[in-house]
Amino acid sequence: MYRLESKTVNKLSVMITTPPYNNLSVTALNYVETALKAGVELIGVFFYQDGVMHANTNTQVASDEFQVLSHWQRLHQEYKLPLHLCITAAEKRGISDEQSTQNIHPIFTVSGLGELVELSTTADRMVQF
Amino acid sequence: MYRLESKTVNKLSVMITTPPYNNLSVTALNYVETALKAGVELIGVFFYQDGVMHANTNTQVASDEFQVLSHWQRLHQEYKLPLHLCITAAEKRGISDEQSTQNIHPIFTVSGLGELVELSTTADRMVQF
Amino acid sequence: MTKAAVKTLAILNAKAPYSNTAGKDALDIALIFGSFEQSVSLFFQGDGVCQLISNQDGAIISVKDYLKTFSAFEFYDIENVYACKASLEERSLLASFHIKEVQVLSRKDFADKLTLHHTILRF
Amino acid sequence: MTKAAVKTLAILNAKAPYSNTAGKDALDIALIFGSFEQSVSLFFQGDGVCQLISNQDGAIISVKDYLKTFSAFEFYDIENVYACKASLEERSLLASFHIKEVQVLSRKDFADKLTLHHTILRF
Amino acid sequence: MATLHIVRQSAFSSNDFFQCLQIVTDNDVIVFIDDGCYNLQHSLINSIDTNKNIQLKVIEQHANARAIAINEAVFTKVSMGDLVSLTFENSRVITWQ
Amino acid sequence: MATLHIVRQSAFSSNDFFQCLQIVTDNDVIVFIDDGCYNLQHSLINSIDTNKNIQLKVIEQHANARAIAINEAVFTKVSMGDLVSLTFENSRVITWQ
Repeated sequence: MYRLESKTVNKLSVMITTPPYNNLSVTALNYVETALKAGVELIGVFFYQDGVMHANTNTQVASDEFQVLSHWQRLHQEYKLPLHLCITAAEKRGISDEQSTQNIHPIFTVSGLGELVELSTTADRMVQF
Repeated sequence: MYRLESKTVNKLSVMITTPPYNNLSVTALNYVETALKAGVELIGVFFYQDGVMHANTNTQVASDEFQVLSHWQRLHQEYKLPLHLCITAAEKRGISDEQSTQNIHPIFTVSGLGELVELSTTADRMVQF
Repeated sequence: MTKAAVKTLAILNAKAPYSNTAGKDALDIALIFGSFEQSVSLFFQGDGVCQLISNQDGAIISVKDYLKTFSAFEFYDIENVYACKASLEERSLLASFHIKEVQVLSRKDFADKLTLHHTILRF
Repeated sequence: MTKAAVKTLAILNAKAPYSNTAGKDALDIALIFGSFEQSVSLFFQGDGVCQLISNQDGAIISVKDYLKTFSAFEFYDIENVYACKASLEERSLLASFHIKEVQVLSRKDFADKLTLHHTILRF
Repeated sequence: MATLHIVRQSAFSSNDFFQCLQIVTDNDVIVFIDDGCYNLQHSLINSIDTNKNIQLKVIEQHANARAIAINEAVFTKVSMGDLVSLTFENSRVITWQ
Repeated sequence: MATLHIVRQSAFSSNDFFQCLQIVTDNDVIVFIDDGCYNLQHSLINSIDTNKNIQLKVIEQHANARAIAINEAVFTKVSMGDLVSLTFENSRVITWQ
């Protein structure tokens, strides 16, 4: 397995804009997991545009299809990976943190674009998927 | 305003595949309303792919933006327009008719692709948006 | 054709498999029409022709491979499967398909076959 | 540039306005960076250049016209706005823009300016 | 037996309109709507065989919103009502999106 | 100061890869992933100036899934681990999707 040689420039942040029912998201997840296993310091994943749909607890995926959310859950637990949800983008897509309709998976942190500023200024590289 | 001359070939069905936060949906809505006002017999609108997101009651739209859902509601009431939701596509996008998480607006009929067969074989024209 | 005539559906597939759900969404419609014994024809144009090519394997990239379901066309009496020759050539693709029903048509024949249908959905 | 240097963001706009939310989503990021006093530059390439053209009016098609917000760039200290000359010419578009900050750059200058930035997001 | 083609995408960004032109047949009607209006400036327009009697139309409001000039020698301005009418005046509809 | 270009779309369908090539600079790295793998067969590859020392790479699994042959004289096969590595070996990343 690949391991980073230099430890001086290895802070990474990732933006995800594609929905979970799309194979492009599997690629993004695979990239994120590979980076984590290689010892990259992944300071956070920011979910924007259709990417926010990853956080929806109401989503039903057929049991024989790729369970994207359960993989995020695993990475969140194993690596304490911060998962930031752009709440403005989420609300447009029926995802809400209001008490009556709460449907955001607890592994996600409700965030705004201010968090993106933080991620992009702190990380050495930001990669968009 | 345009009115259909011939009444012999005027059964229409429409498929909507674009999400409500996208201006392409305004075009579709505009087409549907224009057809209804012209006296076209619009036998039903079928929501498929990202189009199913029109039915989500949890969606929050800023008050100064176009309220797509309220327009569907108006057309549904004024013209008894049948609005069919592909439930398989909906479930992939966090829209569900299960009691605990019910978030489908009541103007929509929970349907499957069998309904599409009915719409396409009954209508003289099916138009995809 | 008169109003009472049997309506036929053509599905025009325009996207490559895997990266999005377009091909799968189109296939689901085709199979439903087949199971209701409604006439349905499948057309592949542009990157859509990539759905027909042999030796693909979605499992490598964790896709549940809907292309394997194409082998059920016979069971559903879906016999009309057309590929655009120009699209294949533009992509330097050999006419080696993973199902046997595929007919490769010239641009004009492809257009003529397509426009025999009443309803055309494109994915 | 060393690790401790100030990080700068470039947003590369590639889509026409209105039909989708890409332009608006990019603008929201630009304004947040501006309001946090972070350096942000805007680049327009391909159909993205259509976002800059004068005399557009989203109200005609019921879009809340985010293009009008471009006039707030000055307030947010967003001074670096670049349009790709080749993209404008390919579309037969006159360099008549609805904001005054736009600099039209040759392909090479556009690339050179873009790659001065640490982070590049494309919408 | 003509076909109504509804073109919604810019040919500068995607190849949908190119594919449409591969299929377009004598006496067909092409209506540019949404981002399809950008095609009014695209060189593919010149590739259309004028002997085929293809009608080129554009929804005026969609072009106006985008500040796209309509050359009325080539394109006919239409309304949404006209598009509804064309739906039934032609034998079938293909949406290129 | 090189840039890593991650290309995710087929140039047969969209103009993203064309736009990438407008910007690509000496010593940049282009990695084809997802539907970007279809670009291995696209004529735009031949338009890349060989004097610019542009490295062309492809994620092997993404090409294999699509039954796309890799001409190793032109393209280097890479893994997802290599893509992570390239992220830090280059100064910045642009995703063309």
